[in-house]
Amino acid sequence: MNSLLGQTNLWEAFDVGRDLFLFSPMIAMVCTMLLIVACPIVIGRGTRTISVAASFGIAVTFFLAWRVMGTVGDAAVSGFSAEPFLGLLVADKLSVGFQLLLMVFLAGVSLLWLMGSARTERNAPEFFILLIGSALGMSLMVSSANLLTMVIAIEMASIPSYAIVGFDKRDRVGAEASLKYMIFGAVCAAIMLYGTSLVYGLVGSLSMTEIAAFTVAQMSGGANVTLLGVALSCVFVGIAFKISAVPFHFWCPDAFQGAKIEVTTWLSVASKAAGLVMLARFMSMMCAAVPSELNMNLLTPLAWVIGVLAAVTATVGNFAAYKQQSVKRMLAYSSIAHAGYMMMATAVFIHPSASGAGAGMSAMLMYIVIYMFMNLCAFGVTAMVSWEAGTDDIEGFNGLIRRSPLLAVPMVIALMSLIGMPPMAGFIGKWWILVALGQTGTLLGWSLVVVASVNTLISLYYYMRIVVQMGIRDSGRRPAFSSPLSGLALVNVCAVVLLVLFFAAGPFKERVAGFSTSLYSVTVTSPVSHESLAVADQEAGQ
Amino acid sequence: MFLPKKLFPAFTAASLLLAVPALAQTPAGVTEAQAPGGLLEALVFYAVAFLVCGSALGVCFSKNIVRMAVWLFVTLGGVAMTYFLLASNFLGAVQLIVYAGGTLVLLVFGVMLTSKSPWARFDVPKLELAAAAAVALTLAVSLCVVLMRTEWHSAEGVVAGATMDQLGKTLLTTYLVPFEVAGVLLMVVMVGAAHLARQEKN
Amino acid sequence: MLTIGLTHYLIVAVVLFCAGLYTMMTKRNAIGILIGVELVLNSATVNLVAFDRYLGGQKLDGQITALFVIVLAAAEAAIAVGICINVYSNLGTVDVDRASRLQG
Amino acid sequence: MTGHTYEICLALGVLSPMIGFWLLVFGGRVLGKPGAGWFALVTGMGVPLVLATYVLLCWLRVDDATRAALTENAARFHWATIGGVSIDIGIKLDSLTIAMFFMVTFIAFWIFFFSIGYMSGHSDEVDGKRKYWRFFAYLSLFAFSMLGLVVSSNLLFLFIFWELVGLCSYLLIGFYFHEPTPQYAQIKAFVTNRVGDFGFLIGMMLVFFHLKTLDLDQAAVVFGEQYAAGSGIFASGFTMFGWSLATILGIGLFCGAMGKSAQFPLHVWLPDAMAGPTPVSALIHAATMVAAGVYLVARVFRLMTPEALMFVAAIGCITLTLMALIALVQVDIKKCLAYSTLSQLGYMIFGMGCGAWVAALFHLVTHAFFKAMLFLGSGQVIEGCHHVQDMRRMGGLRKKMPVTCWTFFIGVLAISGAGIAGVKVGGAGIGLGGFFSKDEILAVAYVRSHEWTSYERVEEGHGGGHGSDEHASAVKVGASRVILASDPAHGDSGHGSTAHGASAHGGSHATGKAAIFENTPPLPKWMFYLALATAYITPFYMMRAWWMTFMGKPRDQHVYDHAHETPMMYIPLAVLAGGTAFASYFVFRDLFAHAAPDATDAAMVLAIDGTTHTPAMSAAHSYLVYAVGGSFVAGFALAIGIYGRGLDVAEKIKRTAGPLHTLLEKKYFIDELYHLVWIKGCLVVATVARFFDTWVLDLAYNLLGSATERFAVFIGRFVDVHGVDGIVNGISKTSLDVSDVVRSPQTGRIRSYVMFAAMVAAVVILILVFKPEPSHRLLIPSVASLGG
Repeated sequence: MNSLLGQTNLWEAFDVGRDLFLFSPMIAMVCTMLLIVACPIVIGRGTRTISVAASFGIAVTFFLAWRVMGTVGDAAVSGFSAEPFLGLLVADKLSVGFQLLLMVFLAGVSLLWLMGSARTERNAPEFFILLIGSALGMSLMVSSANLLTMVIAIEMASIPSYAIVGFDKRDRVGAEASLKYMIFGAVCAAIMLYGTSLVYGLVGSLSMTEIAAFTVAQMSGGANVTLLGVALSCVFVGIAFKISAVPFHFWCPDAFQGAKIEVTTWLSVASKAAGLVMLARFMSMMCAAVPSELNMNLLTPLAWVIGVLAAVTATVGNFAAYKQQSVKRMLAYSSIAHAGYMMMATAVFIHPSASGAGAGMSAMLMYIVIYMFMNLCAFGVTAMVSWEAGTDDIEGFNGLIRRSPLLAVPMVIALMSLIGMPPMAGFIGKWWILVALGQTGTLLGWSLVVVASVNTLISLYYYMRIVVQMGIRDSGRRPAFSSPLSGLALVNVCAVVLLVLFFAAGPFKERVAGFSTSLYSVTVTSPVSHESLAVADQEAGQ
Repeated sequence: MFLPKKLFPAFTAASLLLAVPALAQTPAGVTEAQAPGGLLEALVFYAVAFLVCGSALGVCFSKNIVRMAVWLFVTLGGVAMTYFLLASNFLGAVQLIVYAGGTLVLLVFGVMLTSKSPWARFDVPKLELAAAAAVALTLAVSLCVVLMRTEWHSAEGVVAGATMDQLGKTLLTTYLVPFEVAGVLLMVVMVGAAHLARQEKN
Repeated sequence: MLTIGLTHYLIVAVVLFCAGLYTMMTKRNAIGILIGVELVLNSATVNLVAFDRYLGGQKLDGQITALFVIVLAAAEAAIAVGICINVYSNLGTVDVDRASRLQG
Repeated sequence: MTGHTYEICLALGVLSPMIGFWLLVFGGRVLGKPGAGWFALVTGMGVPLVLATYVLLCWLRVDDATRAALTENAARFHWATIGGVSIDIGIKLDSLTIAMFFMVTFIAFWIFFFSIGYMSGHSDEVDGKRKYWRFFAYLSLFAFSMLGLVVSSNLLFLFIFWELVGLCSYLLIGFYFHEPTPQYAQIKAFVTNRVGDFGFLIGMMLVFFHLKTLDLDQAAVVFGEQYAAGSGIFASGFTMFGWSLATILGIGLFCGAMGKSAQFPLHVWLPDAMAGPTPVSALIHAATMVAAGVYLVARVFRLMTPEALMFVAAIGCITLTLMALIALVQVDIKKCLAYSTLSQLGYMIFGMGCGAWVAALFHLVTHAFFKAMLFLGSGQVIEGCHHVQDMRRMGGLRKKMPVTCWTFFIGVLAISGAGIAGVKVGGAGIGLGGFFSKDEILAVAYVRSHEWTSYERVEEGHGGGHGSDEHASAVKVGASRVILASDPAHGDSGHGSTAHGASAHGGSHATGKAAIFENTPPLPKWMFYLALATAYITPFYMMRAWWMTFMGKPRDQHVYDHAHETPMMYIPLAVLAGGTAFASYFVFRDLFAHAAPDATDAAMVLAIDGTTHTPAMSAAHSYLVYAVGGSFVAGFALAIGIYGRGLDVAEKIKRTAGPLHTLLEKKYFIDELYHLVWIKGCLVVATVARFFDTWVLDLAYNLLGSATERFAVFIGRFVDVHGVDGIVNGISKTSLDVSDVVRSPQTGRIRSYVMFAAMVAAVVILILVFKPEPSHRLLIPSVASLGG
């Protein structure tokens, strides 16, 4: 980015009104937080008051995101000057679409919280501020186009998350979970920052486009890229922490088990999704920096690293879920596994061969959407079961099919979807990822297809355990469940959405694919010379 | 621990003393020579580097938390001095005021609030220490090797330090967005930390 | 040796980084781990400022980034201390090795 | 009937059980005990049966041109576009679909009927009432899935229904889930099927990427074109185990069939699936779902290269032989039938592999009739004897349950291929079910193994000799042809057979087809002889089962006293016995033969319609016919000879045979082998992983003690594992062990997490820094040949 020190009137360089509009959803989130801060002073800190304020804020944010969605075209729209926020933030369909999704999910999680923990919790303002704060962080994560904003966004998303994991101060386990989450997060963030500083030294800038261009130029120029590799690895640690990729997944099961289930729901989807989208943006910028398709194999090592990591992540997640007694923990491991699947898709859109350009990207985005609904559904049911049973152990599901069919049926649908069984949307998600992997036509792609398929087979077991448990008759006849109506509505709507997404997969896919197009329209002025490319080609051929 | 414990207050004093020549060397930071060099700079640098590295190792090898905090304070002071050496006066001041004066104090509060006896020790198995040392040493060696091998893209040499004026302008123009986000972050952190640390009235 | 260059500062940063890493791995006190994190963050800032000085030209990106790092460190420390206090009041200790009920 | 009425009827037929399912789920309790069953009978199968009959009658009335037009113009609805390939929902409207649809609905209808009676006997359950409607809900869901599978025009949707069918099978096998056996069995079935589906998925993706379509018809056309042009999938140059990518495509798809149709390495689940209720065994594990694998092979037949078909034939041949041998020693009546099912499925798959497309499907239908009937008969026996399944405790039941006895006998005759060779009445041969279908498979196998070279010559000079060949063909085999010829609408148009279809089909695919035809090697002779020999074994074990159950003297007076039969249950038996007797004369053979030409684009289809025979071959077939036709006599005689006077002779033989008997009784130790491979193999991996883990992580904690302890635990577990048997235990235990390994870093101590992560980071950085060459030379070349 250009330093604007020499300019006399900085504000003439960009259209402030337009930029404020483009980023209005985030501004709305900030205003919501301020509103919630003001509420206790002006009206009162009752849960009802606060939740009304929060829902109002969420609705406004959703509405604004909807409006912005209509105006951003296919191309990445930048804010403030020719470059978005001077290259710090971008607003494109991807980021705005993610914000829309996030608001839907936020509403679902808030509803869950109001049904559950809110009944004994008196600190609604704090909870909502932290929740919306982390949502803001996630929105920033998907919009950032600069390593500095990326770091700040990750912190913005993480720090409130640490606090809400241990939000209930009477909860020993929650305290322990938040401690572990915080320590692991702080360590990863510190390492990421160290990497960032090295990147700055090498590239002379933190703009992702420039980093990408520099990387590609170095690689094609045959320069020694060791330090760049080290630096980017360190940066990747921070991202991997958010995605909970192996071996940076350790926090995930502990924090998810210890947190209140609403919080687990929130983190298991939103924070991972944001991390994945961020990774996706980074990777697509890399792709965009490679000037011609022929040289895509420059990035092959990168794809292999991410691919192998993804494969390991999926496998570890699935295997570790096996012996879990706590359903929450089992779902935490399953979320690691699913992050692995999504990372696989990220690994391959580094190969935008003519037909498959953006296939991995849109597959991943679709999977995120589907994953959001299936996790909301599964966690919602688990939440209601655990409130009723007083434990989140799998035994709580005993005989659920008789005790509350309206909980059991959505759960079965969600689990089937998580497995990837056909009539649910999860199948479509997996199928599209497999297609994207296969379309690359590379050894990597096909190996990942095999790994993903085998993993689906493995995952069958532990998901089925819940199903079996629900069918098993209880020895003592326990009474029927009395779940809150809104909760039943929530999970059943999610289940229906899972079915609908399956049957309406065509339009759904087209819509999502639109989100990803903007990424590929980013053009990067690359300093790569043609001679160096020729060298790289020769070497790749050898 | 390779430094005698008794010496650490002395090191603290030395750090403050060393800050003086550092400050003197770059009075306002504007009119600095293109290639500062010479023996004086080298000497000051090595003193500061020794201070920083030594106190960082002191943090490593201290067994109790209070000592660690004190060593950290020395380290932070030393880092501030490196900033002065690098002609980043504003940053050095921020480091001293915010980091040493704020963050560290926060940590010390944490220490005081969370230990029955601040001198309590938690022993760690020897083998684990060895493993950690191995990892750290491996990283240190590899990083040093690679850093020394690397050719940096622009070797323009040393440039003039920035004025606070420039810093302030950049911060509030180019970096306005992160600046605001940091503000929001601090607000959220304030709410969260207050919630976590507050005594619940039952 | 006597001409102080970029690499000298970077090596100081490496020492800080590794010392921090070692601290994070070996301290059982949660706050001790945080102190290790602070060391690593400091190494990042030293790097940034040194790069800014030697390679940055007229740009101030490095220093600004370092400023943000300091802010982030403060924010993180604040919430971390809050969490530590919370843990302390629940578990009676901030020994991270004893906070191991969640496992497997 | 014009326009899209066919599709609408079929679609309604598919949807009706679905609606029934939902109504049962929400209203099953209200409907109560017999009500839910009757409701399921009407919505689940009654409506589809009526529609199927209507469609079938209409279809029979129209001529070939109309049929072709109907197939061509069948409605398609766009569902989604993936990677530039449009995927449509649609109904595959052709003779095969209609015949299968009718077969499934007809048989399922009577099995539903039977179930109403069968399940009402299970009133001793605590909540039997709820179970009752749940059972019918599952059955309806199954009906929906199976019918959906049959009508799907698209590989993806076929796969979706395929999975649904597997899910229903899972639910129904484990219907008595409070007992341990069904639970294991259901998981075993599910997992084994998923192993097969894994291959299916790979095959499907190859179709998708290389043929750029998932539509069954289009895929076949593209496949043929690519073959002719040597492009696309034939140009990849990728090989694995010496198979080209095109062959792998076929084998991958066949893997799915191997799972569902329980072919040799994946057959282990089917015998265990007998833990489910008997009507389920009859419907799913004998008549319909297991046949879906054969149906799939038939549908993707045109995507199979000769090598792939040879693989199919080999698997089928191995299955049919080995499973028949196991059936010899089974004493559980349902297990005996299960192994006989496996053997017969082997015949079908073998037939497919040989190219006996028509005959294999024909056998599928006849087998569905008689095996459903046999299973229902066994269900009647089991129900009547209060859940005694051991045939050694039965005997003499013919007096207590005469209808069951004699319908069962018809089934035995049918599966044994009983008929009167060489005699025709009114132009039709005399025989039951398997008499025609199995012998046709054998005849094709004979041609493929012994006369293949001469067959090629005949094919070239086909032109005029049509009529005379027809008359000169083998008498018995001719029987089915006569039915064909009796319908003037398609007596002549060459649709009935082989590679001739190509000439009728037009020139464009002919080259490709002919070339493949030339490349098709003769079948190894051993395959034919094994299949022939098994034809002698089948009657023996079936007669043995029948005799042990119904004839002789009661061996367990208690069981005998309780035995009874109920009309609710024997009416379906009688109906299906009628079906068994006449299925082979009915339109099925005709319809399959009509569908066959479509399947000749890429590979060859053989059907014994006379048109392919030289007089010399016909003569050879005549001997064959007598050889096979006599098999049932020999088998029956031997069985009655041994079991005619109780079990003494059998015991003696058993003692003499010793190890051989054990080998068969233990099912060749295949389960044990799986167990061994899984457990041992994975344990080795786990050991290595754990050793690493122990070495790296726990070194810090306490080196020797911990390691020793872990080692001891390991040894203990290792020994323990050997005490447990069964593949499911094996897999799950292994997985649990692996689970332990991957979770072992999750110690709960945050410091160890940090250390672990830092170690990984350190190793990565170490590699980055000290690797021998700069990373840009470490480029891994992309294997472009793998994908499209």
